[in-house]
Amino acid sequence: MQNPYNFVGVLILAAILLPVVGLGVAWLVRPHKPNPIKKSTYECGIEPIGETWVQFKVSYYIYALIFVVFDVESVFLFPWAVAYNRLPLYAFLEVVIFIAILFFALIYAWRKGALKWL
Amino acid sequence: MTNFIWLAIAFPLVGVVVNGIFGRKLGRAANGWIAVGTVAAAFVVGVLSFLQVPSLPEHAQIVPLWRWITIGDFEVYLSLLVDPLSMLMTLVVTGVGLLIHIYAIGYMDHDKDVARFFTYLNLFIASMLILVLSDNFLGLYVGWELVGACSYLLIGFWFYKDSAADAGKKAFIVNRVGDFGFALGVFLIWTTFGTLQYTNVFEAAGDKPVAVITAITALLFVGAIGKSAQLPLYVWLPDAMEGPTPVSALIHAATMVTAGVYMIARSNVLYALAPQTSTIVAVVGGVTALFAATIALVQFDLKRVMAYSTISQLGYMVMAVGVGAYASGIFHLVTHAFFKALLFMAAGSVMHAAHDVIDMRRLGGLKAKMPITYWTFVVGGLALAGFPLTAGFFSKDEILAKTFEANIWLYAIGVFTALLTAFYTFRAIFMTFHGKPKDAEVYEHIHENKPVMTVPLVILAGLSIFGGLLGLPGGLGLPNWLDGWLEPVFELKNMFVPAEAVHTGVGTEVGLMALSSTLVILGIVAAWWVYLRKPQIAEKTAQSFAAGYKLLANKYYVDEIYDALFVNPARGLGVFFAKVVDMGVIDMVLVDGTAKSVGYFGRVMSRWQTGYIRNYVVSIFVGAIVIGAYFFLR
Amino acid sequence: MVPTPYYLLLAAVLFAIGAGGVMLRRNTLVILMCVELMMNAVNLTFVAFSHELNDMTGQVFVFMIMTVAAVEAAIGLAILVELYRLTRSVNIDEFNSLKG
Amino acid sequence: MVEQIVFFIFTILVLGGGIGVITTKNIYYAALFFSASLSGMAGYFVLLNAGFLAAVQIVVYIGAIAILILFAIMLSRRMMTTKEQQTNRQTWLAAIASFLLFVALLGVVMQVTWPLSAEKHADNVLVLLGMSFLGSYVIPFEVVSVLLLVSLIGAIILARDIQTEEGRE
Amino acid sequence: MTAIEIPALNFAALLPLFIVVGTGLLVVVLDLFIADKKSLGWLSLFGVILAAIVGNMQQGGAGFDPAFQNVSLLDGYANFFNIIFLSTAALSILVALGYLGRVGLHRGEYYALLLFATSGMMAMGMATDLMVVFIGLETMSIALYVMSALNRHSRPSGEAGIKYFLMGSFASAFLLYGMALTYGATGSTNFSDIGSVLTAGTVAPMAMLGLGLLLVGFAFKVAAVPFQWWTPDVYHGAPTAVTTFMSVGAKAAGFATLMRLLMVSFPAFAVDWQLAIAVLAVLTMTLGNVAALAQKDVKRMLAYSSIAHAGYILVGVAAATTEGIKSVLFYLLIYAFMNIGAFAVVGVLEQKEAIGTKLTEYAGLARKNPWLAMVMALFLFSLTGFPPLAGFWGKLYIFRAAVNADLTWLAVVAVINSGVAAFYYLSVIVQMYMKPAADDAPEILPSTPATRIALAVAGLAVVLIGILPASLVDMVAKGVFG
Repeated sequence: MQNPYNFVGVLILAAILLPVVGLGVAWLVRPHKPNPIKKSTYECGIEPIGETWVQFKVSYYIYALIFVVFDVESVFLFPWAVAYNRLPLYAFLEVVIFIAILFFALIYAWRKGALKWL
Repeated sequence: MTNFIWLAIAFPLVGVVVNGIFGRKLGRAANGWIAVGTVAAAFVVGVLSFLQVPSLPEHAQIVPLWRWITIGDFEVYLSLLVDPLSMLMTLVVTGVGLLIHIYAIGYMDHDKDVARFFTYLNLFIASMLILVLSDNFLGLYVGWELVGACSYLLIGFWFYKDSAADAGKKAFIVNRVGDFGFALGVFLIWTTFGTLQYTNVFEAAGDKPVAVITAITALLFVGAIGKSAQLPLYVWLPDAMEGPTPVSALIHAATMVTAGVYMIARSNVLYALAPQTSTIVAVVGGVTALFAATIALVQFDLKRVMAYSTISQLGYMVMAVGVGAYASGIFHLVTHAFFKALLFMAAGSVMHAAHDVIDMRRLGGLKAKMPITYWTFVVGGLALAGFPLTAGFFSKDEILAKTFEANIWLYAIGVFTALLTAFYTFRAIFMTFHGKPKDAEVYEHIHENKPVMTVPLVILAGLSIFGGLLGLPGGLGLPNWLDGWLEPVFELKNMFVPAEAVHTGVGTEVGLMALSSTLVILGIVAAWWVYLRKPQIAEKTAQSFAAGYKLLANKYYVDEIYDALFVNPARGLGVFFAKVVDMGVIDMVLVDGTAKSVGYFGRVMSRWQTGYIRNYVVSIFVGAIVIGAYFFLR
Repeated sequence: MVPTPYYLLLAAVLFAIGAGGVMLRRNTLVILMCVELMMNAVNLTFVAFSHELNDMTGQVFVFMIMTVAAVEAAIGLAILVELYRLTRSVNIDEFNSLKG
Repeated sequence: MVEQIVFFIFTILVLGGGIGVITTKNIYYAALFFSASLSGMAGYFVLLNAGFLAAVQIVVYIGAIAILILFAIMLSRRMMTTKEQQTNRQTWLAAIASFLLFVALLGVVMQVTWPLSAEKHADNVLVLLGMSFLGSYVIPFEVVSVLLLVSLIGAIILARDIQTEEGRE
Repeated sequence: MTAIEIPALNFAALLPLFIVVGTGLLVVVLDLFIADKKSLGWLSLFGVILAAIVGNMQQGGAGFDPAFQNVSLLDGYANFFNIIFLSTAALSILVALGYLGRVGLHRGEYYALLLFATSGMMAMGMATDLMVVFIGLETMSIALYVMSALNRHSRPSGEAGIKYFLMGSFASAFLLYGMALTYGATGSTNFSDIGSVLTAGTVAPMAMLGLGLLLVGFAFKVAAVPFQWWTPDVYHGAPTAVTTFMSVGAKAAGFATLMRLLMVSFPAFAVDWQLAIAVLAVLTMTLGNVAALAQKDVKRMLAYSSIAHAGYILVGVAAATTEGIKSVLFYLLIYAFMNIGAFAVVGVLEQKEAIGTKLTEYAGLARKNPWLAMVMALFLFSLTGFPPLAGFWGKLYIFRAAVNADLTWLAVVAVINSGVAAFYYLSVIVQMYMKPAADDAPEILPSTPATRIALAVAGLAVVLIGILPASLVDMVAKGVFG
């Protein structure tokens, strides 16, 4: 039973149990008297205006895009790091080319102002 | 210089391009001189390579140009052949062509469409050179067709004149009939030999069955009949006189019509291996010579007389190559080119001076007014008739000598035709230049032409006299340069056919020459007697042999027979097809039908293109399933 | 030890669901998700075969497919955003002005 | 025995998620179902001895792509509320077609005699992965970087706001 | 675990690819700093030509060992395709230089995307492993999705992008599934290994289905029926400069990989896929030609005509002989010049958005701009297959390959189709030469020098190959079989 994934299983189990148990017990014990005022969305006490969903700025979306690209890049570097000692020297050169190309991507994104958050 | 021979073709083509595109802007004079310049350049190239030929290994060199078509094993190379025969022809074509171009500048100076004329003329020279210089039958065929097309364009040059347009059409159609046979011959060569190169075909000719060779040569001869206006496909040549005179001189005297003779001479190996075809060729040649000469007797249009005389002389050449005397055939071709071109141009200068009047009955007594034209015309006439020591005499006599050895009956026809030739030639001379001017109005404004027209006449007259030196009769121990020159081309056939060893003794040679010269002189005197001394004899003989005369006058009603046999039924059939089949069946059912149905399908298909992505996705999905299932269940 | 055909079967079902989804839904985003599902099904097939054949190429291929899936998602959504700005809708059926 | 149960759980996750994506009206829920299905898939990878792939699946697929789709959903928020008919008339056609595909794939899987090979499974998967990446499959490795660059440029050109773009030019 | 030995890497073989990618990177960086986009265009053109020269020089090298163990192979076949791709790229850049400015689309990134797409195609051409094929295909497709959606202000362009994207990803899912099944059946993703396993072993049904699905993926890329629905809409919607590049590049890359795959890895199933491709060919030709008849818009008509041409090329592929491959290579090069020329002319005539591409708007072009009309007529005649021009020889060699592989019925169908095709090509020429110019017709903007060079080069190529087909056939034969 010393399968390394047991720990992962236990961890997932704990992750699911904690919120479920917390909310579940609260949901069971609290009194249930709904009235319209209580039901309305709370916005610092003043009357909520417009849609609940606020206008979404595009730059957030672009930020997510860039995250995807560089996330995938990092994943690719993982096996290289692990197998570094077994690989001949020019493997290092290949990875340098890989990173260089994506460095261009970074410069492009940065110059085009995609990284500005606000 | 020989491997730049393709320049000879390229120069005229340059002329075609320059005159063709920039013609109008350049102005008439420039057009003329550009055309003359290009032909002159071609002539210079021809002469230079002509001089180099003897130094070539066995006198021949193939100049490859580029690889034209490769479809599987059918490889066609465009390459030119430089050898004695092709060089000789090049010189004739470019040399005579040059003189005619110069003459044409004068002749066409008041015509408004000169650019187009010189473009066609240059194109003709280029295509004739392609025909002559090509080293394979396909090149020959291409040249053959191009030359036919040029003759159509040039005959129908004054297309606004109905007669000219009809003549052009007639020439083209009759030529096409001949070309049909020629094309079949080329295909047959290709199927039997697997190649069209002259050298390969002639080397392999020996071991092919004689029947096939006979078939090939017969088919090729059909082409020659069409192109060189032999019986029965000669009808287009007389009508071709509708074209401007330089055209008649160049195409219908010196070059194009001789293509048939050149072709037979070039494929001498095949004809040597097919004796039956050769005899047919000789007989057709002889009969045509006689037939045309008889018609020429009664013609009143000076150019038509010359046309029939060309047919007759071509008959001689065909007879010569028929009996195996290729060298003498070519010799007569060369000399004929000189004096016939001269006669046509002289007739043309008469026409030019008399404002397009060419009917001999209205001309007369021009001797005083046009001395140069008159004397050059006489020299040409003497050469044509075969007066002793002129070029015509030596070449015609050599043919008669060779025919004498081969077939006595053909010799008889040949000699009698020589007599008729002398008669009608001098009939024409006496009626136009001697005697009293019959039409005062025409006569009074006749004047000698400008030097640009007369100088070529004088040059050609010189050639007509000294042309004979090319091939003095070998029998008398005199040097026959031409035989020697053409020997390498024709010696290949000796491998297959033992050269006829028999040589007429010196005595018979002299005897034959004496006989033919007496006949010629007799002919001239008879013509003088009938037309100058007692003009009324002509009318009397005409009445007495009324029937015979009418027959000849109407050219044996050949045109009428052809119309009845071929032309009208063909036109009728055409009308039928046009009306019933074409309108009814094809237009209604097939063409419109398919167009509508295909159009309908088109609209259906484009409606399927709905623009909704989900329809597209479903079709991809279904397609994938169908293909998957297909592969899966295999 | 779960035998491999189970995985292949499962992958086939998921692929079919994904394909069905692409044909079914009108919202482009959902279609995009379905395509990603199909890609996932293929990944599963590859890993199952790699596990079965005991050869690494399968897993390397899955790596590639994942990056391509990520890139496709990024580009697909970018084009969708551009169209959304023009047409204020992500409903696939509204994108049919090109036809005939 | 434990493996069968775990396999069963993951199957529920994957297929449930898949069907969920297709059927829910609300696309926000569709995104959630989608993530569930992806996590189930990660579980499978663990079972098939491709641990690193499971990690990559979670990090890249759920962590990046699902989030990206969520961002997109947030961007076109208007769709969230309207409940118009999400599916089109092709429901039946899609169902039949997907079933047919499933049958074809089923047929194939049935025919192959299993198992093909039963050697012991390697343990150092990650090292082998690294070596193959930089060894025989080095061209795909480099072309992937070009692919990522292209996608970044493309995404930025298309998605950038028109105002900012005019401002920058 | 099989130990993976690291191969001696042969970077020299990849030089052309490196040059193209390098130029792309350079253009990306420079675009950030300099405002004049045209110079970027000329820079990328220089890069493409340099790559072509280097590619040719290398190919001659004796003992040219395949690059990268057996993942990709730069042999004669790949090098000939490199020539096609690079010449397409060069001509497309020239057309773009003229066209983009007018449509307000002038961005440096366009040229970078074009170069990266070309590098994707070259990777596909060289690929002998399913993975390289997939990655190359995706790089090319992604770049093309972005390029077709590039015009942010025009809805058709956006729609073209989204349609091409969705259909593309859907079809590549099927392609992947096919690759997975083939990998499962044969245990390797390398073409030659697959081939050897299949010829040796019994016929595995999984490999058959794998081949089927692969065929689906490539049939989509090459726009064969029933997967060609996207082509008319996308070609019509996308900016003309992109359509020019896309219509030739993507198709040629698809054919390059399809043929290498079929001939190297699936000879064992030759009988099966030969019939399948023959059927696809017939469907594609017929639908392409027939649908084109009903078109009112020249650009859309050319899209359908490119589908029809894919059908003709499929005939060559169906022949499944080395002669078939040679004829397809020959045809693709000619098709590249003809098609780019035709689309370039459409580009010159196109005004803002959809004005200027309607058939009626071509009326009387011969009077307004005789040179343009003449060049367009030249391309259309060549597309129909009139004898003296290159198109005729291309079709001739393909039909001959089909007849020699005793698929005579296929050749007959193809000839009939060419007949039908003549109708809609000539209808354009009729509009140009015989119809009077409509007085309200849009005035033609002067074409820039770059487009004129492109038209001249394409026109010259079409005529020259027409007159001297033999020399090009030798080059192809030498190229493919070294």
